[in-house]
Amino acid sequence: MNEFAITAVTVNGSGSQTANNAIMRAIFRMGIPVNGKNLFPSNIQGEPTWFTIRVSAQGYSARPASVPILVAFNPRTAEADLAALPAGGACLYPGDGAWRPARSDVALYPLPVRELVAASGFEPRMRDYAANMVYVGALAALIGIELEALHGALVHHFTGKARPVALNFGVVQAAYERFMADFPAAPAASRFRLQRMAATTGQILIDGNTAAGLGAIFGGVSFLAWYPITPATSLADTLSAYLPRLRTGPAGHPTYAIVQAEDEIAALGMAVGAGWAGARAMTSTSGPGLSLMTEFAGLASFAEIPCVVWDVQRIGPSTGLPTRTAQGDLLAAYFLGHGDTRHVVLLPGTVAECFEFGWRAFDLAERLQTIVFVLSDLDLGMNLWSSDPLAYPTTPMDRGKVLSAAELERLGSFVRFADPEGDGIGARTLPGNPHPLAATLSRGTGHNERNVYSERPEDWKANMDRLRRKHATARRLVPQPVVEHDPAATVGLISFGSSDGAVREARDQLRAQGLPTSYMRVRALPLGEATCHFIAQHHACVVVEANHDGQLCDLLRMHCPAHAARLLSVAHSDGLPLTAEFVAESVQELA
Amino acid sequence: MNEFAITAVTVNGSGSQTANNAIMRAIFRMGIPVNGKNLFPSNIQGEPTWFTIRVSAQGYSARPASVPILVAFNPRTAEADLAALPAGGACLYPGDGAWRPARSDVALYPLPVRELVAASGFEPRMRDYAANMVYVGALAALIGIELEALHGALVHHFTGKARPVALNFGVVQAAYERFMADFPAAPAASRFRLQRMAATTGQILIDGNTAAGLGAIFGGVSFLAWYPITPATSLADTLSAYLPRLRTGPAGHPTYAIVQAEDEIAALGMAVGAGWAGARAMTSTSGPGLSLMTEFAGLASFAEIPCVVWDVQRIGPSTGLPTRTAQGDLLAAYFLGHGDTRHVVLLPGTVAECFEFGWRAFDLAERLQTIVFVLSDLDLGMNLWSSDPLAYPTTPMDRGKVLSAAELERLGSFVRFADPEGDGIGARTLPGNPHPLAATLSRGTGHNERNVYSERPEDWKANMDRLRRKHATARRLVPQPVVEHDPAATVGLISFGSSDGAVREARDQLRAQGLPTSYMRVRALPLGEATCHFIAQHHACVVVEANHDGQLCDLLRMHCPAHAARLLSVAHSDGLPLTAEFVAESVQELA
Amino acid sequence: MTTARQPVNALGLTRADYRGAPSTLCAGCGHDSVTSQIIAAAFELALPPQRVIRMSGIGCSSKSAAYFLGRSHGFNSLHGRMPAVTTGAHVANHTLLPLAVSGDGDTGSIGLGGFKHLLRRNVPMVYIIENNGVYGLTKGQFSATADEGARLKHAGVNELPPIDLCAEALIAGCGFVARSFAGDAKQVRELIKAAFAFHGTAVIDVISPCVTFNNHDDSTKSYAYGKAHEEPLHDLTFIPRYEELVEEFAPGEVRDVRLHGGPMIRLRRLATDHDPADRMAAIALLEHARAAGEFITGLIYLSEGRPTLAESLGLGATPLAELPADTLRPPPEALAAVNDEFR
Amino acid sequence: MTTARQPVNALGLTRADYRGAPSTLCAGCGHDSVTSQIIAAAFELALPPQRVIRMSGIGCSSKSAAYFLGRSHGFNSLHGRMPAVTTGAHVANHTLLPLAVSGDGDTGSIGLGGFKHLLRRNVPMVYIIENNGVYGLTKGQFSATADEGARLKHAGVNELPPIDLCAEALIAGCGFVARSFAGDAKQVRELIKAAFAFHGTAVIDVISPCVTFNNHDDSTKSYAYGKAHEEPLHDLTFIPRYEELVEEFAPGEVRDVRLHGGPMIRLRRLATDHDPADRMAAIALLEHARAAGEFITGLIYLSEGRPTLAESLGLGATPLAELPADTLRPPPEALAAVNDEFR
Ligand SMILES: Cc1ncc(C[n+]2csc(CCOP(=O)(O)OP(=O)(O)O)c2C)c(N)n1
Ligand SMILES: Cc1ncc(C[n+]2csc(CCOP(=O)(O)OP(=O)(O)O)c2C)c(N)n1
Ligand code: SF4
Ligand code: SF4
Ligand SMILES: [Mg+2]
Ligand SMILES: [Mg+2]
Repeated sequence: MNEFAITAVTVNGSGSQTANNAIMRAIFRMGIPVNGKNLFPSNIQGEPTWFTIRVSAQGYSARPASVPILVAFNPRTAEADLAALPAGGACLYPGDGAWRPARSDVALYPLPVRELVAASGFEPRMRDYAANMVYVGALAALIGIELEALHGALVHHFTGKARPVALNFGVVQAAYERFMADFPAAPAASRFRLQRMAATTGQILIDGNTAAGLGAIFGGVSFLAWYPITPATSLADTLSAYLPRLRTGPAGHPTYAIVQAEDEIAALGMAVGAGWAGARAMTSTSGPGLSLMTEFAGLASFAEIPCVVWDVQRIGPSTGLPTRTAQGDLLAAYFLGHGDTRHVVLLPGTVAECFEFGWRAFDLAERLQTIVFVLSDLDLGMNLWSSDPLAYPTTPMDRGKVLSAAELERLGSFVRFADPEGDGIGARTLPGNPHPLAATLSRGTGHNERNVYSERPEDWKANMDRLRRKHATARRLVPQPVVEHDPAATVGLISFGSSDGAVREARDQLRAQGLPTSYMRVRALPLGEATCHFIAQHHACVVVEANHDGQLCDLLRMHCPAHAARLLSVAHSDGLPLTAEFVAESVQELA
Repeated sequence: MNEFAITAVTVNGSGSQTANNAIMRAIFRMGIPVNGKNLFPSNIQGEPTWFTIRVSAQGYSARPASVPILVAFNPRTAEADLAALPAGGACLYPGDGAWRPARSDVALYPLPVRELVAASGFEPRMRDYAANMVYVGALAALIGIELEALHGALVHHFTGKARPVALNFGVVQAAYERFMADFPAAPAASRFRLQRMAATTGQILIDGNTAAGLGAIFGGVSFLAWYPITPATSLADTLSAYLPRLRTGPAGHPTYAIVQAEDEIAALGMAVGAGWAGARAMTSTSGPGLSLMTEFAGLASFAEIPCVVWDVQRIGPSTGLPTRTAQGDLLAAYFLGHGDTRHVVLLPGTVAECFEFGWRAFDLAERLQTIVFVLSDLDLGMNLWSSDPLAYPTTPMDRGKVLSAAELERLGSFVRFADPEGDGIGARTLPGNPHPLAATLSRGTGHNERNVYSERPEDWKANMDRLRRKHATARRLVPQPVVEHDPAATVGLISFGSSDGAVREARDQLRAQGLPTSYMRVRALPLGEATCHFIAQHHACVVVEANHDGQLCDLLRMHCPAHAARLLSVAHSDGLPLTAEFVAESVQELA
Repeated sequence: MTTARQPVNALGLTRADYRGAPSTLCAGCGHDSVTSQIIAAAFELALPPQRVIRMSGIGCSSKSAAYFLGRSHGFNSLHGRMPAVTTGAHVANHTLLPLAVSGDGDTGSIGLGGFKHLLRRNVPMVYIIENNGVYGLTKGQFSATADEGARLKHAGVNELPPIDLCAEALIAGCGFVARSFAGDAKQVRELIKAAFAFHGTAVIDVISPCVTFNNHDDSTKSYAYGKAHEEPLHDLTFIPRYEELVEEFAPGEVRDVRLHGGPMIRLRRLATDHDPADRMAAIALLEHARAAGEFITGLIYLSEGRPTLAESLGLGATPLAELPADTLRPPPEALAAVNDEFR
Repeated sequence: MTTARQPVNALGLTRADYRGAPSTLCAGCGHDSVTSQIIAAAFELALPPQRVIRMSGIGCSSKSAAYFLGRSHGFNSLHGRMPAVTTGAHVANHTLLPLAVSGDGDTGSIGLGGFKHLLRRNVPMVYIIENNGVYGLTKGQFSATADEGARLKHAGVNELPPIDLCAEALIAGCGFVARSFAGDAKQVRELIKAAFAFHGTAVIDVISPCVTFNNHDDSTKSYAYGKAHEEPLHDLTFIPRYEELVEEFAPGEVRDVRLHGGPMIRLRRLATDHDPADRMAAIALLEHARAAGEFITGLIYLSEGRPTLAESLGLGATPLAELPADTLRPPPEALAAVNDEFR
């Protein structure tokens, strides 16, 4: 019960997002955990889009290995889509279109789309939109989505505007009734019926980019410089959408600024300039943009400038596939820069963590006086997830070690890169600080404690040693791994980011198959003591990640050489999120 | 005998290079192995420069830990320079300057610089140049450099121009005689005297950037796009200097082109365009430029375009110190790009290898249809080394799998990324190929075998798997490690690049201290089987490298997880080349 | 392949031979119109497809490189970096004819520096900017040519003045600067033909509406605006060979511009009489149009004479890419001589 | 600190208070002359050092940021990227006064795109290009402003025409465009003062000879050439407050340009009578000077009125960098309301 999935295949640009989101939200409002995965093409209009809605009483959110309900609304791909339908599944399709399904082991539901659309009252140019509502209504009938919940979802979608709600809901209702009339036995016979639950009470349905953007806002972001790129754009859009409302100052002025830069080099350059001058500055990008940011990343790290970079990963190398997901930028982000550069990288695994790391990243950046990367991905960032509500920051804003004029006066001296506390972090002063001692010339060139250019070997070495002390401080301050220990386990699983869902579900499958596992989800780089400890506790650890080369596994091997031999890699990347079945099988093979 | 070093401290921009090179070449022509290390500031004129000439009958070329002869011609640093002189050493300085040395445990030789310069016949504006010749003559007297060899070195330097040779040699001779007259007992008493040998017969004295540039020329480079940056500029300059002579075609046209790009992004972009169109294309840069090349590096790898990037490393992160050496770009170069990008990286360890890898890089790039990095560094690239002569390429030029129109006609079909031979390499066609089947649209986006844009998961995966087969092919084709096995050794040393000299010398010291070691010098990435094999054969392997983070050690840990626990890191980076003493002590501590 | 019915050009190729893959752009996208005219121009000029290389960056406009000249090699490169890649390709093989499509974001935002330096080097090529004042492929953000005061859903109001890519090209020393409108098929086609005949970088800034994100009537990059406001400077016809000139015109009615190697551009006078040989007049024209909010199209500036990059480099007839190994690798004696210099 | 003997300015600071670290540039480098005039201008304007930020990229010119205004914060950033860093700093704290030094390589080669986009945004700052036509710090390669036909040791002959950074600035919409000569100390100083008073990006392209690599007499960037050929458009004096105007001039002899907030630039007529308010005239002037090989200096264009970036962004009086935590973080109720929207 409440454990199945639906894929709606449509043509992009046809407004099917409204239909799919309405279905999801209705199910969600029926108290049932739900998760959506939109597989869309890298173009604007006319190409096939697969939207998979997973209904899971147990709260599983990984991409399902098999989807028993198909809405075949794209004739170009319908044949292949039908072929992929498991026996016993159901196929809803426009009965008045050209395509005719030919399978006897699945239930076939032709829908009178044209007729219903014609009767809908939609203007001609909105017909594609209306057509999608037909499958909403039919599905509702087949699997038992409450019409009231659907109505509520449409009200939500159209932010209460009565006319579109009425128009769309009209089609839904008509299609519902027509389906009941055409296939009166279908609902009862359906193996896939929804049952109201109370599992989503208090929860929200949100995508990671929205959560991340809101996290940044509640983290006090004051400057966003960015350059458009899929799948990161909606993160910046979130800031544009919410900041005016949430962050307009008492006198009506914005307490933030957003600049669309001319490219990613400039975007990070601006963030660095703003971070230097005391703003909470960030940028958001994806792989190609990350690559372009390499030189500035090195500068921000070496000149010790706080700023935050969100990398919403898509599959690479190079331009790759802009609308396909992967976790492939881990090594790139960690080592971004030439010379001995390594960074702080946060790895949110859920939308709730996207929010949390959204604000925490600024605290870390300012505390550590460095650039902080946050690696999300298309799956996490652009898909809708059921989640606990966003939790208000638990700690006050940490602006780090910044000396005011008064403090300088008291201290009587200022050495930018002194390390009195042994944490590798010197106090900084902000431009505009009126104290005569405050000034310093920031630079990416070698410098001594006083930030003065120096070619002395000892100065270089001392500075790098301090930067590594700071890296060690970062190890302590970043979010620690989440560990679930199973005392019966000899095998440990390790993953990060959006692969979490597939791994959790796989653990249940493996346990059922008699293979209990422990689990560690890494949440940040640099890696700390805890990771080696976890590895040491298991005979073998399988590192699961959605990239081709097993990048986290590589980093763990570097970090825990003593136990490197215990690490096994399960890395897979084809643009789709991992499935639990794949993970479980791979683990079975290795362990 | 013939085992000591001299440091001449001067002011940069004063022409002391002529003096120092004359000394080196003269000693070299006396048959004695010699090596120079120029420690110069990142500015154009007026700052201190330390030039160390190491004389070593045994052919040691590492930076000496202690230098017993000081030419103190820079009053600003003279006090500190003198303090660094070991007891028993000698200090030559302008006796008529303001500075007076105060040490009794070293021999002090004041030189009448002004007087000799005044008598030299040099024009007033060339006086600084003349002054340097004074220490040449005095040194010649003290340590026994043959005047004839010096004369020959000056003839070499001034390419035979009689007047400057005469003027300069006049000062040398006068200074020589005056020194003999002032300190008649000094030469005989000197602990540091040269003795003619025959160890450099047939050898040459060359810097790595010149050797690399010549290697590229003999590798048939046809296009260089570059952007100036220290310490890579002299590599490009070598091409500018030699190509007109070596590569002017029969009709008087150049068989090459050099374009100074507007930045490094464009430099690599141009090289990629040219490599795509069939030229042997390259660029040369250093850390900051490498960072800027990140996005194009990913494209070249993923679109499978041959081209060569020389990275003459300087110390980083960020702008770092432009005139200080390091081996810090190993991780950056190997992983340059986002997504699952990894590259072929060659690691020359000697000037002879700079030449060899200079031509070989093109063969590998075209064979593997990929971007090939060659990592040199400031020490290797800008300093003068005694070396066997440059050896003519031993294999004919390998242009890789390129299909002509005739071959296409014969084959009747063309699938750009087919892999019939299982080496991961498809045949390519060049633009301009007149066959109607030849055309293909190269791209950094996901593609199928036919190079057509594809979002299909299977296509992505198949392409990446093939690219990794190609990486495996690269493992076989790149220069293999040089291994010296000592059957008595339980400890292995591993290094790469310019650290070779310090490690070789350290091995002799360790052997003398009763610690025999084996040695593996890695010469390329990706690492192959041989590396793991070497590690497995030793209880412990110490990885020696001139960077802060132990980057090769990290890569070895990733590559050989089974033996990762045996790897110990000795990484040191302060802008200076490693010394043998540091290496030996560090190994003693660890092993 | 060629059926008897279809017209063929001098090479015996049909128009279809100049097509590419089916477009995946939005129905009605201006870029598809430009694609058609590229195909038409190449067909009519009887360009050997194998000698053309189609070059692009990233964007809807750049994607369109896949939709024409399928028999030509091509490189769909990186966002904003097509100029560098094309420069390299030209140097490697200067007998190729680069035909590039780019977008206003690709050229005017991220690629502006590279664009200017390409022009400085005078890399001979046809450089078409499909200018829609918006980032199409990333779903509608302002580009550097967006109208001041324009409003977009997420981005709000654009407070910045637009960059004029023709003015930028002129100041950078470009010798062929034109502006056109995707809705003016003939002008686009004739300009492309003329651009192919030009000895140097030929820039055509084509206003090419994005029907999905920037086609509202008050956008200066919309069809409606273009149709209502386009003011062609002249009626332009490309004449491949001087001899083909048949039509006679009254004096003052036409202006004929002769190009390197024989072809000609005939400009039939319309309302104004702009002299495309006058650089200051060209700048003034743009400046005036900008101030007056006019949408002028046509050949704004033409001046041949600057050497191309390959000429500056002194390259010989054989492309570098085709030089044989024994030309590329000097003989052993040469190395022996070099070695001697280091002794 | 201030001894009684040294003159002090309105803030009670001496000229020495505006100095930086000792220069490590070559003796005689033009950049050091510019440094002196920066110090002089800042002293004479009585700029509070803590409000100025000195910004630069990479190069000998950019290094010079260390040699003036040691009491000001500063950022010696990346090659060609000073514009982006300064933009960010301005947005974070628009009460700061950015004073930037860059080189012709830094701005004209690698940084050209960023330069143009900075101007488009009108980030209020003084932007000095120390233009020597060469890459000094990397030892003498051609920059994008190198003379056509110039010859350098390794690079051979420069076949490319120089970029005119003033023309580039004009086309990009810059409202304060000036050219000067490091050998003309007064003009440099007065222009810097005027630039500080300008409401927007003020670009001063100072020909600043590189004595080590590009000072031969036939270089247009040499002292000899500059001294022999400089043709000032006017004799320029910055007048901080209108009331200070004392000297009387015959009508037509001077042109007074009033700036936002009170100060004025007095241009005393010399040979020509250039009107710096006329954009087309400014472009024509540069075009003419280029064609005629003339070295004109002075205020080429001035026009205030475009909003600065901070104004476009609607920022309030308090800099973003100084907003307190409770302004930056919305209250828990706000989050509760947001959560509700996702149900
Ligand atoms: C380095 C990089 N940054 C960002 C992107 C994302 N991106 C793809 S197309 C595009 C803008 C395209 O705009 P334009 O050039 O005007 O082309 P149009 O789609 O409007 O034709 C951007 C920003 C990218 N591919 N690469
Ligand atoms: C990314 C990058 N590329 C190259 C360099 C090397 N570099 C340092 S200064 C410089 C040129 C400076 O020329 P210019 O801006 O004209 O300044 P000048 O030294 O002439 O004053 C270059 C190329 C660098 N620091 N960073
Ligand atoms: S989004 Fe705009 S530019 Fe892109 S294909 Fe659609 S109409 Fe064309
Ligand atoms: S090299 Fe040239 S620009 Fe650099 S400091 Fe010397 S004179 Fe000045
Ligand atoms: Mg566009
Ligand atoms: Mg310069």
